[in-house]
Amino acid sequence: MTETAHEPVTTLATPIRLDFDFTPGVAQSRFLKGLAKATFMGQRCSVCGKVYVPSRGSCPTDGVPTTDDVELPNTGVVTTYCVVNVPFAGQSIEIPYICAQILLDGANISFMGLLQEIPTDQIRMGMRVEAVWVDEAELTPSLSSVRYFRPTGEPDAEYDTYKEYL
Amino acid sequence: MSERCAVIGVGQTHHKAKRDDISIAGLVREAAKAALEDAELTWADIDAVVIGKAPDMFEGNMMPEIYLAPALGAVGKPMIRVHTAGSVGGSTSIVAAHLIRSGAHKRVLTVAYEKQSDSDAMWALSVPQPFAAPLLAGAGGYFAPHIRAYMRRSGAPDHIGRMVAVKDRQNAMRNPYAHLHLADISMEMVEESMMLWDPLRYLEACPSSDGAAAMVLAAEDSISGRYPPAWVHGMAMRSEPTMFAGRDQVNPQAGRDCAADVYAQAGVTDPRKDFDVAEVYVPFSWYEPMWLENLGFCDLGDGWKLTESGATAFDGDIPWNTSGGVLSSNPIGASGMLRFLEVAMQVRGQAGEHQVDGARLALGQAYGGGSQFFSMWVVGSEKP
Amino acid sequence: MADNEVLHADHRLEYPYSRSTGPVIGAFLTGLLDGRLLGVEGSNGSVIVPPTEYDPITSEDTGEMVEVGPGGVVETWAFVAHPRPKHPLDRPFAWALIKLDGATTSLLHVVEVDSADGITTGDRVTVRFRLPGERIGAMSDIECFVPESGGEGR
Amino acid sequence: MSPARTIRPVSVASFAQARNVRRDDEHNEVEMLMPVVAEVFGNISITKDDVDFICSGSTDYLIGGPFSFVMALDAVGVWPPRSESHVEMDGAWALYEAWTLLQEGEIDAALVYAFGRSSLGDLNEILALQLDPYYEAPLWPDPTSLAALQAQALIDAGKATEADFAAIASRSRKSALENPNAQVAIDIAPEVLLEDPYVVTPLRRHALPPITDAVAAVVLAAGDKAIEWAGRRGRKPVWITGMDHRMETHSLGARDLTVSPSTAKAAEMAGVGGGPVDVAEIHAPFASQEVIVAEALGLGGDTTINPSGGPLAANGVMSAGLIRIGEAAEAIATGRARRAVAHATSGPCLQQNLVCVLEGEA
Repeated sequence: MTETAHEPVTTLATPIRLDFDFTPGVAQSRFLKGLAKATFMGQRCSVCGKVYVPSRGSCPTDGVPTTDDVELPNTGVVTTYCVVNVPFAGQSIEIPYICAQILLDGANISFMGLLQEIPTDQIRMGMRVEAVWVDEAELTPSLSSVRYFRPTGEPDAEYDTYKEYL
Repeated sequence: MSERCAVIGVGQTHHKAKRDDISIAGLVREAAKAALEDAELTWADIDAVVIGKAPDMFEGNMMPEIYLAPALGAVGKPMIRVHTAGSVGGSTSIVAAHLIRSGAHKRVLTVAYEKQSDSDAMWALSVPQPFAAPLLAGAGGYFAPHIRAYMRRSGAPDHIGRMVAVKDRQNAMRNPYAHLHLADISMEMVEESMMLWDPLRYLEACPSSDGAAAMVLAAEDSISGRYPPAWVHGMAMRSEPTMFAGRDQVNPQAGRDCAADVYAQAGVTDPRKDFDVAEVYVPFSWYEPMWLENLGFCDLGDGWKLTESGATAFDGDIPWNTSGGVLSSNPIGASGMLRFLEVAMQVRGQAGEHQVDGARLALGQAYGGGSQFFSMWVVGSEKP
Repeated sequence: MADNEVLHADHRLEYPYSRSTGPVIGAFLTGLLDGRLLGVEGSNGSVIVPPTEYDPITSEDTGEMVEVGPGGVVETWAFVAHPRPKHPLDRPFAWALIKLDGATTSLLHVVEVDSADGITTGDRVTVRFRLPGERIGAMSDIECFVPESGGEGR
Repeated sequence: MSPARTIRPVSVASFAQARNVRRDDEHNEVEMLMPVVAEVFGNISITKDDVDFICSGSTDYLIGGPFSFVMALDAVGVWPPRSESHVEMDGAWALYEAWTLLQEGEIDAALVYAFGRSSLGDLNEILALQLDPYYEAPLWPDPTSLAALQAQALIDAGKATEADFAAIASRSRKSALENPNAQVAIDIAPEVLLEDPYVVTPLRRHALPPITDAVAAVVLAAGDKAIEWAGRRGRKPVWITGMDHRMETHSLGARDLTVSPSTAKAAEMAGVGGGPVDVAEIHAPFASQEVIVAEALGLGGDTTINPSGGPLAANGVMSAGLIRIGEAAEAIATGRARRAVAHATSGPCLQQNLVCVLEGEA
């Protein structure tokens, strides 16, 4: 009963497009607006004293609001890293490149950043780095304001000083 | 007040990069019907259904229990949908087991799946959101730095990851349901595969699969099936925050606590000796030595030595991932349940070519997110 | 930018999902290409439309495909005076559950009517397919249903 | 038939919710949840260390990104690591999961929370993704249209009229005047509401729920903790005496849309008929659906329905069901009821339903 002149249908395209108004909330807005001024704004937990950057508004271990703003310097340490060699959708950087966990000086948590101005085989855990910002006219409330991080040339940090933040 | 609970039926699909022969409902039914057959039951015998999967964006089908209820025999019954990221297949099994242990139901069908080829895993796991960092690393890029940290801490030599990649693919050759069947897998082949996220090579990473897993769980007075039951001796879930100051992502506290909890429930004091087999969520090869330490199979820093010694190989004293593991099949939402299901098969003696002789007590583990969600269970051939 | 101002941004979630249909849904969609409506034999002699691999109540495997329609009866309806952008028609219409001739269950689709007065439960409607060259093997191959009287309304 | 087994008494020890609003423009989910979690603990002077299990309910599609529950956990602060789980369902089902664990007798207290911001996207499009992805979702039927199909079936069956829908809407929003957390609270006569235009015939504007951003949390406690924690507020425990939930088929064309057999079955299993029901908190997002649920629950004229205003006064997707349980418990704890029923629903046209029976002590 199913004779047909057509090739049987085996796949169905169902495109889905939904539009949202996104807000990152109070605390992250503060961090993002800091980026637009080429600064890293963190927040300190009033219970444990740890500095979060970026902060999402709560201390993840204490579950209390973080309200104490802390401006952090542009410098920090590479705690660990990987070299990305795989092309994937949405990628805008030429491979291979270094994706590093960066612990800003004075922060208690690292975040992922792009590392440049160093060959991929010379990167080390513990390397001192600094943020390179985009031109002032291009600064926006987004991590895109950080062009990348680069080595400062200072001596590497001792493993013991950052081993808790890998 | 707690009832005993046992696995009395298991089923899974043939896992593939794209199951282009089947609908989403067809995929989950392939696993569920196999589990019912194994338990020698019909849809009508089931009291409740618990379903799990990872983000709904994989299939673009929101809260899919709503659509899938009639495909899984849930009409007129309770149905629950669990989502705990990559650990979800394990958590789903545990939620189902609680329905038995609490006395609420006698026979529960639990199913987990992912039809990730309907979209794209890389997209669905990290949908670009406003203000987020530009996509820097992709999936493996999140885990590779932690692998590097493990290597630094333990002093493990480079070839350990390759050994795991080979071992798990060799095990998969024994498992007809596995996605990858790489007959000629070798250390050289892994080493020659593309370096994706240094230090992680292509063949040290899991595939992206379509697939489903299902189990029938039953109370003590409702046992049936082709094989003896696998009794649940212990089960636990643990979560810790995704990012916090001082978080140890190589050896997460949540994993250690979760293991301690299930071991205490099951009376396990020396996991390497007490377990006959373990099926552990290893999506990247280096997670075997890392989880060996996290799960207490050896001292801190010695995980790689256990792998290197062959202890975790199929013929070793504590075989890990006899099914071929996540490295050989990875339908994300189902991957955790496949771990739990494999150990149930082992202690029921139904694992065929990948059966460990005389397996009596086994550990299944799943983890998810950025290693912050854990679920584990211990099953045995003897009543607890 | 004020210091206490919270940021907002447009966020678009978009993907061109491609679904494998399996044999039963595939047969129905192939039928649409041919301008035919198919159901499937379910439990207890029922005919399920649209067809699924399983009976919607008993969950048992379904059987042979059978042709149904092209006409049917409106079981219930809901009139939309102002269609939303993604709705199947860009002019007023009614959603309806339509029990096609030969079917046991009803199909969700739209009926072309220009006012709520133009549709009543129990009305007979018939399918209007898109032109053969416009069909793609999807639900949208059914442009809509129209009142069997010709759609002039009452 | 009464429940086939004896259940362990578990109390709703504390309940908190944010004020339900059309749009919280400012906060992310974590920031919305933190004060509510603090309040639900603070009500009974406990901390996160006093609960043995945490379970939450939410859906990624409201925010349009995967893993929204992951970050939400930061509102609790799960350190040291906690036994924790999540359902991609209304928080009422998260409460059910926690209640199941409490039944085993190995733990005594649990935190349940739910969150959802319906204001971020277009709920009419988002909820279409719950439908069959091959046959129905591609047509983008919106929830109001599907509810209107059900309402028309109800009218055709002679079970309700548009005037009944207006009366329900009028009563709900008038009751909401007594609820400081409600979103839509107003005293308008049904006759006036009947002049509203149709959104989708036969549903007029007043028969639709508002779009709501909401978060809510509940602490469940058993045994001595239930008694002690209630006592800290000078209250007696509110006990859950039965709970059950049931699913129906997804195929609207295979259902009789004028009845809710799943609600009736859940009500039977939860033991609703075992005594008089003073208050029923019903999660029927559309006014027409309340008619169906009230019948399925077997409620008589003595029951006060939705004294909180119900979902017609505030309908936080993913939290509205949990809030029904919380409101029902509060009605008992504050002496407005001795025995109450809470109901939660999910899916198009009341496809899945949960029923919870709560009782106070004399």
